[in-house]
Amino acid sequence: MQALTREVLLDRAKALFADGTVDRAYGWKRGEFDYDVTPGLFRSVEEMEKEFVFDDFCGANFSKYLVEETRKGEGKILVFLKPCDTYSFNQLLTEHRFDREKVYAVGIPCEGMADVTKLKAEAAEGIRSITAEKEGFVVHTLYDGDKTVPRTEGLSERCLVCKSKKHVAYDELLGEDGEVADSARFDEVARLEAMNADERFAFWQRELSRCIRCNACRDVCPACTCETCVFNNPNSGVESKAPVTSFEEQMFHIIRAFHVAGRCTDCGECSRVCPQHIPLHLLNRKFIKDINAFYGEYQAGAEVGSRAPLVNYTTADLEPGEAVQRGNEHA
Amino acid sequence: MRKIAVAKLDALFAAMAKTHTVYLPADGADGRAQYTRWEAGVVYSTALNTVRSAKDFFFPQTENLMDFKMEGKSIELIDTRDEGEDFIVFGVRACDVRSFDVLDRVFLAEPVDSYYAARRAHGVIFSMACTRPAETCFCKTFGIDAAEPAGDVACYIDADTLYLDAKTEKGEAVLAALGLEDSDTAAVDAQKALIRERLDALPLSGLSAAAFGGDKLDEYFERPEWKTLSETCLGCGTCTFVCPTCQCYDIRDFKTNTGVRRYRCWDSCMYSEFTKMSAGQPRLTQLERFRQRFMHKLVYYPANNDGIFGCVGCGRCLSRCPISMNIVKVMKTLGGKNV
Amino acid sequence: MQVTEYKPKIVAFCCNWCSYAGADLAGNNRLAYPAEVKIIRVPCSCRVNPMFILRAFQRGADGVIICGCHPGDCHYTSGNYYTRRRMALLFSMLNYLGIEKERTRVEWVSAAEGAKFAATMNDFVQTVAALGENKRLEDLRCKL
Amino acid sequence: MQRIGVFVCWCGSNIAGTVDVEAVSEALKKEPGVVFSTNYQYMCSQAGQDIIKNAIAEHKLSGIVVCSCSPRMHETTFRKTAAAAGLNPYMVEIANIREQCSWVHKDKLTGTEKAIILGRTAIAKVNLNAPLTPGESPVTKRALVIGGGIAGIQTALDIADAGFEVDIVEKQPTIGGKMAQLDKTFPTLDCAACILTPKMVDVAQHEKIRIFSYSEVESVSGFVGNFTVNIKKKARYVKEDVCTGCGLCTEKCPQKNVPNEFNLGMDNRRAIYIPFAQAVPKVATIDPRYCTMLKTGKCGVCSKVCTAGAIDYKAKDEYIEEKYGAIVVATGYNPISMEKFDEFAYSQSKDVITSLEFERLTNAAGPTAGVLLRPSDHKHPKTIVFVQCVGSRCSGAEKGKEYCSKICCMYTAKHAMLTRDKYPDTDVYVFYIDVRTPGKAFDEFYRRAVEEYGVHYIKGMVGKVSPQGDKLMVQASDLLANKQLHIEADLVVLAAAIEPDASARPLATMLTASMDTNDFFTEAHPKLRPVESPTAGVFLSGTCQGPKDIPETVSQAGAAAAKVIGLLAKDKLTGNPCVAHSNELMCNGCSSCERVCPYGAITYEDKEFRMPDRTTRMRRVAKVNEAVCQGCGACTVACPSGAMDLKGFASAQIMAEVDAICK
Repeated sequence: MQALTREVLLDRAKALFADGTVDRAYGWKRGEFDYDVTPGLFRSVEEMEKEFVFDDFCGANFSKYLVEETRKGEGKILVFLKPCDTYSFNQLLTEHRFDREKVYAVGIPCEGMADVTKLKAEAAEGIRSITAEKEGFVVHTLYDGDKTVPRTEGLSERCLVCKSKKHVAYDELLGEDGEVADSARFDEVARLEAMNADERFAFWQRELSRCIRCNACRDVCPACTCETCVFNNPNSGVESKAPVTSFEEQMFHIIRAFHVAGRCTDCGECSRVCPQHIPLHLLNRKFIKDINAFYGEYQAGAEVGSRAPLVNYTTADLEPGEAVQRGNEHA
Repeated sequence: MRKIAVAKLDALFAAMAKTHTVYLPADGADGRAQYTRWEAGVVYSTALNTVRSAKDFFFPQTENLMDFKMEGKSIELIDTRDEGEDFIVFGVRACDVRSFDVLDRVFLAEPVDSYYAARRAHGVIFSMACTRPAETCFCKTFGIDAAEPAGDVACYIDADTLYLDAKTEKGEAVLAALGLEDSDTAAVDAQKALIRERLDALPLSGLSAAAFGGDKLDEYFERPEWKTLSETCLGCGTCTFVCPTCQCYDIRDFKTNTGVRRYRCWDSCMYSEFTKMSAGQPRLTQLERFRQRFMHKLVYYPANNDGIFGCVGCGRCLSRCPISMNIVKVMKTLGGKNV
Repeated sequence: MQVTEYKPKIVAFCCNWCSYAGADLAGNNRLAYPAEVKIIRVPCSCRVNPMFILRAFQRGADGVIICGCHPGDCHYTSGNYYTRRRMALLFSMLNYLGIEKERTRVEWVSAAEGAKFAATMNDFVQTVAALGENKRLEDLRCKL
Repeated sequence: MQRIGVFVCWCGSNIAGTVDVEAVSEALKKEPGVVFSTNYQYMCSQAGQDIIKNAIAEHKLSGIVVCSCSPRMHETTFRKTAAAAGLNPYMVEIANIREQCSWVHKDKLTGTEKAIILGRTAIAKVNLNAPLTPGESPVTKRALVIGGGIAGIQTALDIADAGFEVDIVEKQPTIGGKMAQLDKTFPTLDCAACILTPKMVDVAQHEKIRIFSYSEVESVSGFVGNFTVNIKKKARYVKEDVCTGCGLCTEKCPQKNVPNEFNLGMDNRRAIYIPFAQAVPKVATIDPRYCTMLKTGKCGVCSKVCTAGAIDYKAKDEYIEEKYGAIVVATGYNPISMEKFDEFAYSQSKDVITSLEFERLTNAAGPTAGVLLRPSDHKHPKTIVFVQCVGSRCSGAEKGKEYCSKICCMYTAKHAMLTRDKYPDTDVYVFYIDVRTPGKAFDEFYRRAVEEYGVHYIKGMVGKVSPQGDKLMVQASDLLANKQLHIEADLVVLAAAIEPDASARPLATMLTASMDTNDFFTEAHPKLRPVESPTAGVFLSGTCQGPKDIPETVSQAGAAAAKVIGLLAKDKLTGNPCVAHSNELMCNGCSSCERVCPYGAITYEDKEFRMPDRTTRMRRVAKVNEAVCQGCGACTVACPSGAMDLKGFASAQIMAEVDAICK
């Protein structure tokens, strides 16, 4: 259950359309079922009244859409930003990827978003509807009656280890702002670090071998906004449309993670959208964990204009050999 | 019709494996079903469907076509096709079985794709009826009966028995060799009735494709709704790659240490780099690319293939699309009340 | 059956100003190191893209070493500092993926350190040889 | 497809002894693109070069690979050879089969195999080479010197003497800097003013030098040879060209209580003032913070007494835009604030002073006319304690600086010696951590202070200074005697650390010149290019680069001038063609490249692009200034999209080399 209802957001959007502050709005659109909410661009209050929703299935982060959309038209775009979305928003601003003046950002609190795959797995196939109740998500199944999934089991992994309920960017805030959380998000990385190299290799082979190179992780990633991705560029030497060999699977994911290292806000969209459920966030979080350990705590997107760790240095930085050693040790 | 106790499935697979390589859905490390090569210990998954479709068996994501070996300044061509082995794909759902027809009409039409044809000739399909279709299923929309799956052998599982019904000579030949017990059809008939009842009760059971078809190009091509439908499309290839009927591929060369390996791999019309050629990509915007995919399933494919739709209603794109956009939403938006 | 001694393939990226000159000095002083080491000259160690390193492994390298000026002595003042961060993170990631950490190395070798260059290469080749062939980051197509 | 020629050198037996050169040239003949391959005894000899030239002509070669010694040895030679035969010199690649092959391997089979691979690698690279032409840019033959202290003065004079125009920008009303405030200079004890002021006059009279005093640099654009600088001339409310410097106004001004910064606030000046008698330019300046006329509109005394009619209360800041070929930073230093060092009671007692204040107290032109009197009661101090390293060599740097300020040991010895010389009845103590006196005649100087003048040098730090009545109780430890000392002092002099002037940081940003963590400018190379900043065309003079004394400053100033002269003597600058290049179609404008560029060679512009769907849109894209880029390649890796590449060391070329090696 979210702290704010659809109506609160809708009323605010109506007012912003009405007073001319914005002429279009990014919001979540009702789907076919309860859970398949689509991110959408609304051009009028009427459209919003008809299709806008806000509930536990509104995980999509709109920040990346702003890169293209702000280049169109003169008016401002309303965008609803959950706390984690604001980090992506700032990071894109740091990289000059969109014009802040073209956006009206409304921060909204977030109580965590559901992971549909988990709900489906918990409740077997055949979902008639899902309702969010106090005790958790109640899944009304087609064949097995109602099943209740406790909220802590039905939320997305990224929400269970939410790093911040604080908004770091907005023009106005609806509801209460939260705090940066003391998150357990690196526990899983540490678990992997504790394994020996063979185990880690086996783990990643198992995970990455499922990759079908659909590029969903990249295409949804708010840090991956390259005009032309190296994996699409025939002259880059790494272009490929399919993971032909296990090397290409590794290459794609290593380079993608490296390219967003220090820029990744850990929004978790990559893992959310992976059709093969590869825990891609564990790659990004490894970089974040290392950066924090080697170069001091750094949260991408926490402030606009900050210098990312990979375009920075100190004369006393640790040596690569030491880094690998320490990467093993924090386990 | 033949039968075998579910408890003896392993023995059945072992018997099949004597003459064929056997693939069946099994739950992977991530808890989701994928087609897996059977060997002792691999357990048949009762999951409704696999994440990836069964088209992989005939049209794999990558396939080597030939090698060029270069020595100094000379070039030698090497055919890399292997003989292939007979194989059984067990547990294919009705929707995926239909997808083979959709692919056949493309790859087996003249000029025949010999790589595809070879795989097809080696494969035996054991389909499986769907006793628990999901809310995302809409095979009925395209005239598929999940209670009566096609294939070489149609299978049904009730509480503790697997029923096998040969549908083709190929299927009969395989079954005959397995020496199974004969069975009457009573249990299967009862299950078919139950399945049909359940199919009718699905949320998408009323979805109709009547508003679409080969003659609808003019009606839909310029529709303004394409803009809003495609606006937040990420342009990834998820829908394409999990789709059992998407058949586009790109032919590429990989520089090896001694020459070049020519292979083909799936491509997606959703990609901005779709089969990029010297002339560039003909569909310049995501709107055009998005439209292409759905128009192809609902209009272009039927136009060229006796009215058969290019979608089989398996529902994979409904559950996998990162932004939850899918063919059902497209059909409903464009078709309005007629859908 | 003929038994051939396993010889690892080693790619060494050397910056033009220090390490490449260090390698030259090793040559001037006739300080031997294994022929498996092949050097690629780059203007600065910061020119080395992680993609080059992965490319080397893909193509059959068993070890990749990057040599640059000592921190503080970079011809371009700061290049090797960036190298140090990039490679620290990259190597840590490779290790996290279960790829043998001994296959990658960064070493600072000045133009005066011919002996260090030769010693480093001897040691690196020995270390990589002990690991055997690179299997975890190879692309079998390349060995066709 | 290239037409490549391969030339394998024997280097006598240097290569041919361990490498079968014939086999190498034969093997390389089979490589793609190779149309000619040969070997010869000495490729670098005239005859060898002729083989190359002839082959280029005969086989219409588009690229050549020379398998020979290190490119560090003969790359230039063979590039010239190629150029002489009409081939672009950057179509030459060297396979180093001597230093990195024949000299380090003994077995001929091994050596030959490796030489073939190295040759193949160079061929793979040259297959992707493109002809490169170094860029040229004109040079504006004028230099800007920022800062008019001894460093700036010396640099300006040297440049001007070589015949080039120089402008000096000085933020104070006069040039002269810190040296003008000093009394005597170590180790020769000549009077600072006596040696500095003639130079100031030289500057003023030099026909090639313009002084923009009371001025600051507002903005800098452009690059080496072509800087455009905007200079703000602050309103001084006195017409510079009219004022005769008679000084009458500075005597008549009724606003008498303005702390005199030249004497470090130890006496007062008027609201209209000339900093000191030998100021250059010798022109009065009105301090708007204190001038009654400017503040209230009532007064006008100076205007009335000025017979020249130089006063202009309505003056405004003026902005001047000028072009320069080179910029010299000479922004100097300041003693650090003593705020954080309250244990020395600097803020509690007037008789705790800094060394620079001590200079003024002993200077004949200072507040006491050179007589050493305590600031509090104007009595002769009988016991003086000098404390060294106040704020220097601090670990952790929370309070002070980690570095050694370098000049304090010597000036403290000077102060101690001069005090004992003039006032032999004075007890002088110097507390030190170490006495550092490397320098010509420096240690002798210090020893004279100890041995001839009887200064008490005590190894140890002062822990606390507490004012008690008219005395200063100094608590200190003597580390050598291992005992605590309590000294009743009349005057305590603190050798405050020095730090770069506060104006340096914003200036560095304007110049895209890098700084270290202490805000000293970074040199292009600590050993080999100590007076150049990494930013081409920006040079460093004096203490802006690090603490140094006057002789060192003057030598560095001269060195910087020599570099500037070398630059300005050229009509055109020829760049290194192996520079970064951004493919603007792929550039995201994200600024990653700019952030890692040590030279500030990357800027951004908004550019309109035609999109695939035939619409247009504005995008921010990176632009590399080829005259400034030095070709390190840091940007190419920082760039996630691969838009940034390096000519001559392109990603595709390096990957081709990797492929060739791993084959």
